[in-house]
Amino acid sequence: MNISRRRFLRLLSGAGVTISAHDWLFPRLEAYANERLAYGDLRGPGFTSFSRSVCRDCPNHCSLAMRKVDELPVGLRGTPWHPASLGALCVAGQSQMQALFDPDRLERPLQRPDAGAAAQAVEWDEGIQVLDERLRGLLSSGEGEKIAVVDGRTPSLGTRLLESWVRSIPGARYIPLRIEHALDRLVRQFLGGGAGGRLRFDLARAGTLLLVGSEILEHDGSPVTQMRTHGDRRENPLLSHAPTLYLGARQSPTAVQADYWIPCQPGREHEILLALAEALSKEHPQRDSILPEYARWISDALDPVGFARRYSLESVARRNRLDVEELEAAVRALRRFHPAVTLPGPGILRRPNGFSDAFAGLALNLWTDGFREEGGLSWGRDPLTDLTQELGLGPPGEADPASLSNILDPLFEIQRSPVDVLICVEANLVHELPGQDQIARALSHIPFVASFSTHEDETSRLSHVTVPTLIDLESWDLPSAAWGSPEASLQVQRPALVPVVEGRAVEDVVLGLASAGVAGPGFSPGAENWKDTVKAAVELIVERREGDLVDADGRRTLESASASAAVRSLVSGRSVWVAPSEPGARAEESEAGAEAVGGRGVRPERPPRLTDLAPNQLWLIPFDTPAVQRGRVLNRPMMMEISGMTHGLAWESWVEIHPVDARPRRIVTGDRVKIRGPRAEISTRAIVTRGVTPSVVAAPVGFGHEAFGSVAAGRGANPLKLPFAVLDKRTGAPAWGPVPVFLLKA
Amino acid sequence: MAKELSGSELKTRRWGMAVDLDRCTGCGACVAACKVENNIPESSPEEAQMGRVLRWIRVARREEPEGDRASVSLYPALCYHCGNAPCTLVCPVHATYKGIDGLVGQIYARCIGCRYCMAACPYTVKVFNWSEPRWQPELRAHTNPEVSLRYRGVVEKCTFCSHRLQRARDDAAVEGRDVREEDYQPACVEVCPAKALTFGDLDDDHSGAATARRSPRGYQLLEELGTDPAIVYLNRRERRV
Amino acid sequence: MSESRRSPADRDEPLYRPIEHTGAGFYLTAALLMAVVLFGVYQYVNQFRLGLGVTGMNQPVTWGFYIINFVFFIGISHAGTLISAILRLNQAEWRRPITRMAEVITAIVLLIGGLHPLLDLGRPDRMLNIFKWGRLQSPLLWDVMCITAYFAASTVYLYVPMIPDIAKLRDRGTRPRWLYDFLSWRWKGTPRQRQVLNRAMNILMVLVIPVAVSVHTVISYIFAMTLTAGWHSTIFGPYFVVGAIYSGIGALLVIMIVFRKVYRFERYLKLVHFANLSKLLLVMSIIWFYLTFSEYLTGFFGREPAELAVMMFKLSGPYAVPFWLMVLLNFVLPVAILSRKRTRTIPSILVVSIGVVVGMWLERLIIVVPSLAVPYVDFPSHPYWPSLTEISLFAAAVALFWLGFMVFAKFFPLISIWEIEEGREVAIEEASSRIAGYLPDEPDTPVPEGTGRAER
Amino acid sequence: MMYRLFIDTWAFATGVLLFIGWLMMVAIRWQDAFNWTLAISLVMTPVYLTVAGTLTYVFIGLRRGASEEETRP
Repeated sequence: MNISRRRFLRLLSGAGVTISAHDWLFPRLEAYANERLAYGDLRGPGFTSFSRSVCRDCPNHCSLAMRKVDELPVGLRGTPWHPASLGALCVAGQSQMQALFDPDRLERPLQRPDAGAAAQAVEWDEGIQVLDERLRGLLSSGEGEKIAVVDGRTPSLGTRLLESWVRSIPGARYIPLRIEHALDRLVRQFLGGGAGGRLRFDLARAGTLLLVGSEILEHDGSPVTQMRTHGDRRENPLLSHAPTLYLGARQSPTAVQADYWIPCQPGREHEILLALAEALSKEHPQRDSILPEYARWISDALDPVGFARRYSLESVARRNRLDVEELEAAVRALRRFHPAVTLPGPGILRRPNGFSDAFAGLALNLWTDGFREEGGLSWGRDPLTDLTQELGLGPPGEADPASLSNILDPLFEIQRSPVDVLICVEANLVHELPGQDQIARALSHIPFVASFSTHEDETSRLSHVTVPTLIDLESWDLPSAAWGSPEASLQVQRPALVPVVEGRAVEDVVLGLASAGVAGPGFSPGAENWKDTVKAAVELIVERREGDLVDADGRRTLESASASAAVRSLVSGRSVWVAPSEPGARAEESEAGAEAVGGRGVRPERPPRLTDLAPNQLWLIPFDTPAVQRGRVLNRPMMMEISGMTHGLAWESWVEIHPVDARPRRIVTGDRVKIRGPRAEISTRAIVTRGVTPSVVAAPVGFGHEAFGSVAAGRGANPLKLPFAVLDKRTGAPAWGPVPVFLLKA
Repeated sequence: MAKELSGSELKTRRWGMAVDLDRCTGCGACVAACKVENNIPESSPEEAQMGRVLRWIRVARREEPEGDRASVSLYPALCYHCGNAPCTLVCPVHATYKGIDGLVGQIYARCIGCRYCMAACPYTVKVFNWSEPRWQPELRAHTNPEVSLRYRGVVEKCTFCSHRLQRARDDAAVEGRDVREEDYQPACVEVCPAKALTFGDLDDDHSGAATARRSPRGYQLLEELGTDPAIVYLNRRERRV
Repeated sequence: MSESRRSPADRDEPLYRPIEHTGAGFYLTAALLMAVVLFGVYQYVNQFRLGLGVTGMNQPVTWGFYIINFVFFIGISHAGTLISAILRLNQAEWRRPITRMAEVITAIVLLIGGLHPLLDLGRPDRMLNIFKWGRLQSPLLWDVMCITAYFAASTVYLYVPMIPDIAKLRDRGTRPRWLYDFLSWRWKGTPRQRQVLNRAMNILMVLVIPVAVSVHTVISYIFAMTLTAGWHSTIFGPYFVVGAIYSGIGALLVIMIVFRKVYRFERYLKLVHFANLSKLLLVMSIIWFYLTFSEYLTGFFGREPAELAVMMFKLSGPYAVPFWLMVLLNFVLPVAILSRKRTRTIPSILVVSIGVVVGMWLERLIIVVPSLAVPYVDFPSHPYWPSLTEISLFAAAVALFWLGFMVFAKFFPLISIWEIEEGREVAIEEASSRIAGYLPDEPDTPVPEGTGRAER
Repeated sequence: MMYRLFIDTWAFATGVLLFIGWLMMVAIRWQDAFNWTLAISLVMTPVYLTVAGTLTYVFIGLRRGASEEETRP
């Protein structure tokens, strides 16, 4: 056969096309085929997949695995790779799905002409525009100090971004609303430690463990880890006979687990602690040098002798209705089982004089060096510190504990606001701070309030613009705690599913504002949008993994030499104690009480005496429990059912009272009771139990939402209505305090 | 590759649990896990008022008064899968029965809702669907497909997550081996932060559950009734200083 | 005397009157009762749609009104057959005007009581599973068996002695003819037929008594077979049977007094009948108290914590009021009133017997609920209050009972006529001869060989 | 029509007996408390038989009695 040129060329070109196709087309076809056929076969009906994210309800930041069947999320589980949780997950973490699919979630920003008015939903850009204008105005006029941002979230790269954005604006205030910060700061002041670091108590190394207002098994730091270490401690043959003592007015689950519960009248913990310290210090070399420090600071019994008399076991036991044998037993235990350590927890700061208790608690540690030497006390350096710098977010600043009260106090006294713009980021001030109505009134005096929140909560109702935020399962972030811990692991929070609500992360809003020029000079984030920022951060960490994650020098051992110096530094400076006015006080009286917060009429710090109680009056002690989390998780039906479970309650709040107080009032478990405090009256169910000390009414904090979704709203009562709005100036802790109340059957 | 076995060829076991009261802090994580895993519907506040909250596992609180104080203990209470189960004796339609490996099963599709088993259970762990189950509208679609949804008028209770056991048995059968202990764990055990729950085969002397059962601290709830519960509690060590 | 001169037919005229003449009062009452029943039906349909959530039952208290009423009604049912059978067996002559009513009560109440477990079902639509998957091991199935048997036996036992009366109605030509025609089975009263009837009745009497006893024993077993504190007790069988007979007699007395008034049976139901029955009531009351006492004493003396908790819950706890009310109505009142001849008047008997019926209902309540409300383990207990559904269904059941009784009275005589006649004709001689048989023989008569069995 | 009751009686009795039989079969199939089933059914069966028997006896007896009455002169 003969081939014509034309035909030859055709063949040639055909061959060329085929060859080129072989390189370019076939791989794609193959890939497509794989995608379509092979992979398609693989994921038949019922195909189960897991996508991971991080729960940030508590600082433990357990990592979650969302189980999906046919791409449909069907539940959350812990991941066994997480160093702290090892596959476990607490109640709140498991209920996140319900928050995710809550029909009441905000989808678009809400705007109000003025606080308290009816809100109308606006477009995203509109909502942010309002914020933009406000801030821009203040920036242009150089009044940065009129901006304040309250951040209620657990620490993460996101909070750091927000922080550095705020700090970049000269004078603007960034206020983290977290009690752990206060405690860390206090401890740091006393025991030293790196800035932005976090102190960790390794229970597994403690001999005697004396818990003061510290619910380690519930919500101090990381419940999951603490529970584990506690359990292991019980198994540890060396420590299996070492006791755990719990000092407090209520037998919390932690106290239930403790071997010994020393019930004491609320606000008198420090007395008992000092008594123990006194008893222990008998043979201590530094006794004479240190005791005067206490004496001076406690501001009575100036001479060591008087101190010794006042804080002898006998007198303290008498004042607290305890057997002296009990205290002696405690002393014996502290002497015998070394190393002994005292844990002053956040709970102890929830009081106007909580500082003194915490201080006294720490004071005991002076005699417990062994614990430190064994590495039981360690200082976790927070890698975010360096990381944020490398990301161009600048160094983290030290939050001023008094700043929030500095803002609120003037509002209580003279209704003139020190700030023009208050931005609350997932911080429901009205619900979580004591003196609800006071706070609400205070907010109403601020010219412009903006709130970032998933639901329309009490604070958003009083804010001019409310911006929706994302649930942890939908958003990007880099939580700090987990990989700040010595047993480190890189953990990235990322969307576990397509966002249920089309929304924006807080950080994206911030970056948007920044890129629009609403930011200080120093602020230069790596990327335009939040997702890329997180990714950049992750890359950085992976680069410097060794340097960061195994922080050898991060741990600091503490020098007892610095102790007395620390005492001195603590003693100088003044904190606030407002004496609760007489019950049934009229409005103006309570105003007067509130004014005291501003600094006028301040009394020397002193725990409330039992004589402060009028006849048949009781101490109300609001307590914080992880199944309620100050109301932050109550928009999930599961939490509503589980929170009161051990008392056989669901969808309800309660108060715990002792039979001694219940009998004369003819109250039995399940009755409705009224609690009348100096400021307000609440009604809830009573649980008669011997798990509290006599003359105490213990109430969980967080119920009684007025907004925050249909599930949470109007269930139970909020005990924080009763106390005055007191924010401890030294610790910045909202002082729930023991409040004298009347209890009667409804 | 061993040859495939049929379900009946697998070694029969007696699955049981040990609850260490020294570790249990009553945090309720097990309750939450159970609710999610087994599609237990939500309750309305009104139902809660009447005491109709559906729970397969709950955290009970016991107080023994000691003068002014009480020694409080918190412990998870769930179906005890009794070796000699009173509920299975009285069921008129064979809806609750002793299933594979001594698990007490419940056939929702057959239960006529006479609630005799609830009355007969000395541990009050069975619950009844008083009305149509309810979920958040969106969450209804996100229930666990491995566990059937129950409807109004039937009794239900903890099954030790028998669907997990079923899967473990299938895998084992395919691979031609017996079910290993690590293959199968109920959701509550898996999630417990304090590791207070140990799950295993009570017949196998080396399993955690069996050893716990032998320990001097171990006791069974209402042992005197002779129901032989498969769950053993480890009493708290008395270590008063 | 004037009686004897009149012909037998019209002598018992008053007994036919309710069947042949129907007044407006009847329709009025029937309509009223019907309304109550219909409301109950409506409520049940509601429950069927929405589930048992419409009742007041809750987590520990999983059995409520329905089971209580079930036990209560079945208890009432012992009125009839058992009593009439016993009386017939030992030939108590005063039984004649009573037996029929008693048997009717049984038949009707059994029907109603038997329905209650179905009301209690969470899934009535799956009721047939009992037939498909039933397990005879379950005491519930024992109930099904016993109650069916008892119902069968007692209806037969009601029907067979009624045949002669039906025949009479047939002969009078009362409408509907076909019914009496069909049911009377060509009864002519020939000696052969009488003999057959008597023999059948004797067999049935002997059969019915053990069945009746078994029924309530088995119902008590529903509770006693569980391990629940307060239920798990051996005395429950006899305790329930006694209670059943007790409440049965109470109900019978109420019915008798009411219909005596309505249908003017004063000439048939005389004070002596009530006196005798109320003596029986008194005896039962004492036996009941004896059993209650021993039941509680054993529980109390043992100091078994769970038992004690339940008991305290009844004696001094939330159920103290019903408990002591029960003691008052079931023991104090009957003994106080019935033990004295002077107070044994018809009105007071009515009061007492109503009290007994109420008291026995309370007893069922006290047996069923507290044991559930106080479980072994510490479980948050919730108070049990019946909802409107449960209450209205109870009302409907009671109404249905009265309605049923009225309707029966419209078709068949409430007092067995032929037995009355038989009484008039043969009973006196028979009785006197029997009594003569009891007396010691004259010294001169030779000792009779064989057994001195009284002739019938 | 006359035999209606007669038939019903036996239908009822045999129905119950069949039911008991079926339950025994179920018990065997499920290997579930056969001994109980046997015991209970042994108690119940005669009861139904006696009831049905008596009723039959009555029906037949009465009819016989009636007819013999008619044959009499």
